[in-house]
Amino acid sequence: MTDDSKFHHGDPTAHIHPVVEMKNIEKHFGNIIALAGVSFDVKPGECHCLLGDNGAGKSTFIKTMSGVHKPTKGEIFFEGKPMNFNTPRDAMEAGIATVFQDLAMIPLMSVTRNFFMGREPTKGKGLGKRFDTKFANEVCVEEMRKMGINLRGPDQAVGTLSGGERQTVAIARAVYFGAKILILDEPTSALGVRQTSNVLATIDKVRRQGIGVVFISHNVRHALAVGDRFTVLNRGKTLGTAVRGEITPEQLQDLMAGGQELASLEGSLGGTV
Amino acid sequence: MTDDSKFHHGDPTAHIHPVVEMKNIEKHFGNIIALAGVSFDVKPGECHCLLGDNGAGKSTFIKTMSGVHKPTKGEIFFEGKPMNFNTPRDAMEAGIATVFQDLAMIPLMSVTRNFFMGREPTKGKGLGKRFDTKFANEVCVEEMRKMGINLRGPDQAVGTLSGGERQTVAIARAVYFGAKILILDEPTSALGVRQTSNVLATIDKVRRQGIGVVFISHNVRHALAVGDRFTVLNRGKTLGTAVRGEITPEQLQDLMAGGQELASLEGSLGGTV
Amino acid sequence: QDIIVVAHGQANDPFWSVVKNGVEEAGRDTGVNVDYRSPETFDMVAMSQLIDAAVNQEPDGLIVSIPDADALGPSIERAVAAGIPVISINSGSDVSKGLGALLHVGQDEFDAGKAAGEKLASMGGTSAICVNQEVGNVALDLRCAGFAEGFGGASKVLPTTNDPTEIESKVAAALASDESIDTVMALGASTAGEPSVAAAKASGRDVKVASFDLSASFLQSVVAGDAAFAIDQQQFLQGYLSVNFLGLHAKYGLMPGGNVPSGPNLITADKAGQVVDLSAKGIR
Amino acid sequence: MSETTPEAVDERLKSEPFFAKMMKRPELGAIAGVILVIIFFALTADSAMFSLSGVINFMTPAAQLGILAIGAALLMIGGEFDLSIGSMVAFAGLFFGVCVVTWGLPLIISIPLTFVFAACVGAVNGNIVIRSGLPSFIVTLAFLFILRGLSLVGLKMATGGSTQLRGVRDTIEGDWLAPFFSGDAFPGLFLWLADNGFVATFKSGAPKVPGIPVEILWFIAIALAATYILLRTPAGNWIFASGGDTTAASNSGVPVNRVKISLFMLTACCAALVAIITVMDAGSTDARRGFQKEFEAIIAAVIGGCLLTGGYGSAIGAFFGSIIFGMVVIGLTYTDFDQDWFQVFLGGMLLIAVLFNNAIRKRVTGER
Amino acid sequence: MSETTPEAVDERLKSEPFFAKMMKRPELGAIAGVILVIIFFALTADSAMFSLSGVINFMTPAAQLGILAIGAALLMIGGEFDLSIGSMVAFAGLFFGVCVVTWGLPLIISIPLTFVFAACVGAVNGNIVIRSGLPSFIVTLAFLFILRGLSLVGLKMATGGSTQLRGVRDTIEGDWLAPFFSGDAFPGLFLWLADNGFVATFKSGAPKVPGIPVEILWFIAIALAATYILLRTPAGNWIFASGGDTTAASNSGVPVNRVKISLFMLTACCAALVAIITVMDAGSTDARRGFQKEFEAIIAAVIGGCLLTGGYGSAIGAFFGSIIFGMVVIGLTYTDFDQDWFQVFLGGMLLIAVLFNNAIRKRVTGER
Ligand SMILES: Nc1ncnc2c1ncn2[C@@H]1O[C@H](COP(=O)(O)OP(=O)(O)OP(=O)(O)O)[C@@H](O)[C@H]1O
Ligand SMILES: Nc1ncnc2c1ncn2[C@@H]1O[C@H](COP(=O)(O)OP(=O)(O)OP(=O)(O)O)[C@@H](O)[C@H]1O
Ligand SMILES: [Mg+2]
Ligand SMILES: [Mg+2]
Repeated sequence: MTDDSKFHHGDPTAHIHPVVEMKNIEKHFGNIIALAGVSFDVKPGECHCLLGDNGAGKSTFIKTMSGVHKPTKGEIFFEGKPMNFNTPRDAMEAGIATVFQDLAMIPLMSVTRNFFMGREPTKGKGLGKRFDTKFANEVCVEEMRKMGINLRGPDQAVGTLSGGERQTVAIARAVYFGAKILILDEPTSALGVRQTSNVLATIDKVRRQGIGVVFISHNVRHALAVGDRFTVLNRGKTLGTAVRGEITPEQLQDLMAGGQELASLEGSLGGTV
Repeated sequence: MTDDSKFHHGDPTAHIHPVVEMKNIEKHFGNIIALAGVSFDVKPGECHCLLGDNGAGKSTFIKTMSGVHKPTKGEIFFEGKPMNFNTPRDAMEAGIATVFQDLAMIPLMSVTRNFFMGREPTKGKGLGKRFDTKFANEVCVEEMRKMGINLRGPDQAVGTLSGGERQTVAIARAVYFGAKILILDEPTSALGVRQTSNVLATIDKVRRQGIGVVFISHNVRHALAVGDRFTVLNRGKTLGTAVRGEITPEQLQDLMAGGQELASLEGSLGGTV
Repeated sequence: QDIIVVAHGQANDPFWSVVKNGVEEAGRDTGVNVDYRSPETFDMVAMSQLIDAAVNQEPDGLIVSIPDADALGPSIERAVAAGIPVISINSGSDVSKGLGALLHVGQDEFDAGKAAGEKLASMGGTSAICVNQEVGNVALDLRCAGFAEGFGGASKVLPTTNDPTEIESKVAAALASDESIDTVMALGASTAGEPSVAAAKASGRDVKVASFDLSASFLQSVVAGDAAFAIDQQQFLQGYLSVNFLGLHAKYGLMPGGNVPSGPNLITADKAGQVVDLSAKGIR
Repeated sequence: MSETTPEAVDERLKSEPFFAKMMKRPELGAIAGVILVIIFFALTADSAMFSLSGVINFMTPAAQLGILAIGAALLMIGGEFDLSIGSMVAFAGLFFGVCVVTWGLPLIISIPLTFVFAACVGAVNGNIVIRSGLPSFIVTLAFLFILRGLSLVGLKMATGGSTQLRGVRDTIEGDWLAPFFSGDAFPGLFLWLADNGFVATFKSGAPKVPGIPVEILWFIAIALAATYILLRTPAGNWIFASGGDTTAASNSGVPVNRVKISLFMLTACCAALVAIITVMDAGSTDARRGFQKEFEAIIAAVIGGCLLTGGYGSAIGAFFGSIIFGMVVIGLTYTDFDQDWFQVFLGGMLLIAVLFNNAIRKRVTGER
Repeated sequence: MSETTPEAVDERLKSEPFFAKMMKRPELGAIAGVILVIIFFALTADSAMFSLSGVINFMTPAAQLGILAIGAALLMIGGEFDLSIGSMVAFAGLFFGVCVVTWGLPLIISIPLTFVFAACVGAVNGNIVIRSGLPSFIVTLAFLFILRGLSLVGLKMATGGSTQLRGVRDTIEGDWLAPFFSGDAFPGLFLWLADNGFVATFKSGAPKVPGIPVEILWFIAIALAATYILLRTPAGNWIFASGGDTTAASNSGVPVNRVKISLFMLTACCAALVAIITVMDAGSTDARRGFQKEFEAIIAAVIGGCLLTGGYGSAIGAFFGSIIFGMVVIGLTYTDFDQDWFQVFLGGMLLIAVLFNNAIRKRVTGER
């Protein structure tokens, strides 16, 4: 197990103000408590990993960050100002791009149309203003190729793509539009070897441009490869935040599994997870 | 990178007849060629890994095996006899249980109802024959616990579960009903550390009971941990089948990425994939 | 010879099915080709298009009903301009001449309603409901309006759907909530008339029920004294005569000199018995 | 349905009042609407509306609609529509009338024959939908026209030119099966109640309510049976699954096609039952029977919480939905409002009832 | 739309004939149905049907329906229904009639006023649907009743008791805007054509076809505009996305609520346009105008390939769907079939047309 990669890592120091800061976020669905007070922040140019067991509340948390859910309690600061995104569109316009775990794709629509959904490039003016299909198709095919997917054609329906191809569309889209913050919810779960390495390389590239990245993963190796800070959630609460280098992979894995029974599990798996 | 684990591995010898044998399967969707002649077989008590890049055709292939798609060309033998499953139900009744990549869950229905969908346990006789809710709930909660998920309640709608919780329901269901063949299409993609190790352990347990397992994954480590044979697909064709021990992890990873550019990729990732 | 009938009532409307039977019988008797057409619902725009379609086929005669002279006028004038002899039936007696029709067979819905209202008032009715199973159908609305005028006393419209069960319930509800109601005027015998009789009977009060058009069961209620009378415009004649007239016109150029009133015709207990069988066959 | 006992209370759950739990069920949401409508009419309508005879008066059309609505609700939960049920009422009524009057068959043969016949038409509908993969909306719409047209043609052939076939009542007089499908149940009981002053009587001493119309009993029985099937049998699970996501259900081994075709047959049989009841009650049938009932049935099911997209809803919801609809349609006659406003009130009441029911549910369950 | 050129031909693609590519588009599938219907009537109907006047005759109702159907199709693609369009035709017609006749306003004011008014009603519909989260089916259904009822009440108030408002034609006589919304376009051209024998004339010498009815021009213009919007503008992408999956669309930044409310307003405006055209053409309006048009509009959209569940369909499909429907309805009168069989044929033709279109599409594109 390598505990470092050859990526350059950002050095976010205390004096840099976070782009987004979330304080004591709680989220209840009816009688279900999904988040019971989570604090978190992202600074420009860092990759902040959000880790945790299944059902810990990671997706719910980033959904409150990107305007999908309104928090039941807690405050959100965007670039220092209190912020209340009403719709994902608001968040997007503020510069937050998200890859949701369910990808937020329309199966019946073509790849290009999904790629540019909500932010269509136009040409022409006034009444003649129209969707620039040619440009959109080119960008879409090109961005997908960068991620390691050769599309058959940009007009194939997303519903007929393979799982990994679809996930790549979502990632390519978010990267293309991510302005200040890029949130990736388990982006590599369905990806092949080549595609995964491309995505990790992309995260690194994006971070270097000063964009803050929130990266959710169950794979300790992926997290360690690109993460600068690591926050672990467990059953709706934070177990704490660690800075890169202050924590060993074993400790991190321990935390991610909820801190229990890890010894026994670790043994039975022979380090394969 | 460990290239072996402490699992016992089956020793499927040539004289054991495969449970399912698929010969030269082709599958076209309109003008799209998804499979261009793939042969594959599974023997009882072995775990046969199906690997390959995104869009290689793995999911399409296992869907023809489990009766969802009819192959455009090619033959399927089940226990030596030519077989033509018309519906997934036929395949299921023959003893094939599948975890599809899209999980095949109904979001609006409760966990228990999804778990037993199509194979409901009943009690009573004649007109009084009814869905045995109590038994079903107990089984469902128990099977989920075995996989490392503590459900809040068996009547939560699947649509409100987290990604990993949902995937676990699909796996637990297939394992519970898998009689002769268990097909798992990227079962661990959304799972946490603990859950993944449970699933891998379960595959091992199931195999020991003489059930044939088809395991699709993009994670070389997971494949190597439980696989007995490895078949790699690329762009709708087989790149070949290797037997455990005859192939190094590096070679396998090479094959999975489609055999290209691997040197460069491997370097940039520092072995993190 | 081809004669086309375009009417505003559908073939499955009990009233209009009798007109259609008349048209067909006349066709058989005179040997002309007849064709009955109507829009799917009471729809004047669709009806004018059907008249246009008929005109395009240049038949030897065209028979139309005119519930809305404004909407149908241009199409009828177009037919006349194309040299097609036109006869109007049922509604439109007042405008028929002006649009160029040769004559009118039938009787105005308003007048029929008025006659019924006068009769019921003379039988001692003071407070009435008019059961309208298709509010907005101008022909039916006119029946109610005519009834209100002829009746003189208090009169309310009770809008319902085509469903007999619902009509029975609504009439029962109306009777239960207003003790003063002593008269029920139904606008169609089989849809509204029969359930009204049932509701009146169940109320245990002495309520006079009358209905437009005929149905065998309603006539039997008239015979039995459960209903007062049915009002009938002998619509069979409207279909039969108009086809005959046009057939003769095409053959010999003959045409009567004036409008032919086919009703109204009140069928009370003494006459009802004879009509039951004819009604069951779709002739009355 | 949560009958398991977790070892410890999960800290990720807030405690929830019993009432909130109840309101989450789709069937119970509609109750709020019923209560609202009752309150409205209690304030505005003549008191006769909520007398025993008044209640039976509005329950009769509600029951007839409800039998259709429950069938339609099951089919909607299963993910399909049947727009031909209204026409099916006319067509099955014609078939039944011809059996009884023209062919003179006894009820014990006519009734099963009518059901078999309706089920066959339903099966044809279902098979076309399944085989062609076309939306059921368009296929059953074609049957809406076809069956309505055939009813007219058939009636004219059976009667020699009229659009009304009559004489059913005379023919079935005395048939032992008749009381199960027509008239009022428990007449003896009501006579006794009237004699003892529990039920209002006419001056003649006859009870104002001679009994409970059989359709109301059928309605209740069918609502209970459908609820049992939906919630307590494998078939119910299959219906929800088929409607929720056809592909996922089929991939999980649910015999989706069989389920859907059976539902089409069931819906047609519901229409046949209504046809038999109304034809026997009215003693006649005509070409306009059941006009637009498909529409009302879908309305009632939707008021009761069924989703048009399938996979969600309940039979009990459709039960209350029918009652709401029936009460609003008839209830206005009991009020002093000008009847010209009928449709405005009908629409307004429907809207208010569903909005209210929805608002209550959200408030109680804490959804936002 | 595939305008990119992959460097090499992908070996994972079979070559595909141009025809097959075309048939994949939802709009073009409906053409097969149109052709089938034309063949049917060419064989069975009077030859007058396909004369110029015959074509114009069936295109007129098709166009009136089609204007509604295209609005309904856009809304359906956007994932919602509007059942109130039929009633909206009556209500907007009443409003327009009152503007013109009662208040004596010129068309230049009456027409925009009517559109604004309709758009407001549409916005109310849309806002209730969005805010409450109720299915649009039930909300717009309530408005179906409410608007129909208000039309009746309004008519009675405007006319002093009648349900028919007359005199529009006389009032608008000579208004310069009238030719854009009523009558026939290019009358001069057709007169000239008739004089020169290109167009058939009546015995009197007047051309059988005095011009192209304006609704047909509106119909074509709207179909083109809607297609352009759907396929070539961001708004089109938003409509598809909103209907395909509301959550996914909203999560991707599509202003779903704004899109849906605009669509409701657009649909209401389509209804208002039909109301204006028919009221001016007929010179009168009554309480039954547009009855069941919502239903026919949805039928036409579905024949044209729209999915009831949203997210798929086309305006051109609705265009051809309306023509199929209009042709079948009017066409049957050109044949010798008895009117009693009308509905049977209507249903049968619809079913055959969609089955055929579907079968052709599957065969050509190789789906199974
Ligand atoms: N809409 C909802 N209604 C009710 N419960 C919900 C809802 N959404 C999420 N939950 C619950 O909240 C908890 C947290 O879910 P979340 O999706 O955030 O988990 P996660 O950390 O992303 O897990 P995973 O790694 O499996 O994706 C889960 O237990 C889930 O069941
Ligand atoms: N219904 C369909 N119609 C058209 N093309 C399809 C359809 N299903 C799959 N394909 C295409 O077939 C190819 C193989 O898809 P498949 O889902 O089998 O890939 P996969 O190997 O499972 O990939 P992944 O690892 O990303 O899940 C893909 O390129 C996909 O676009
Ligand atoms: Mg998640
Ligand atoms: Mg796959």
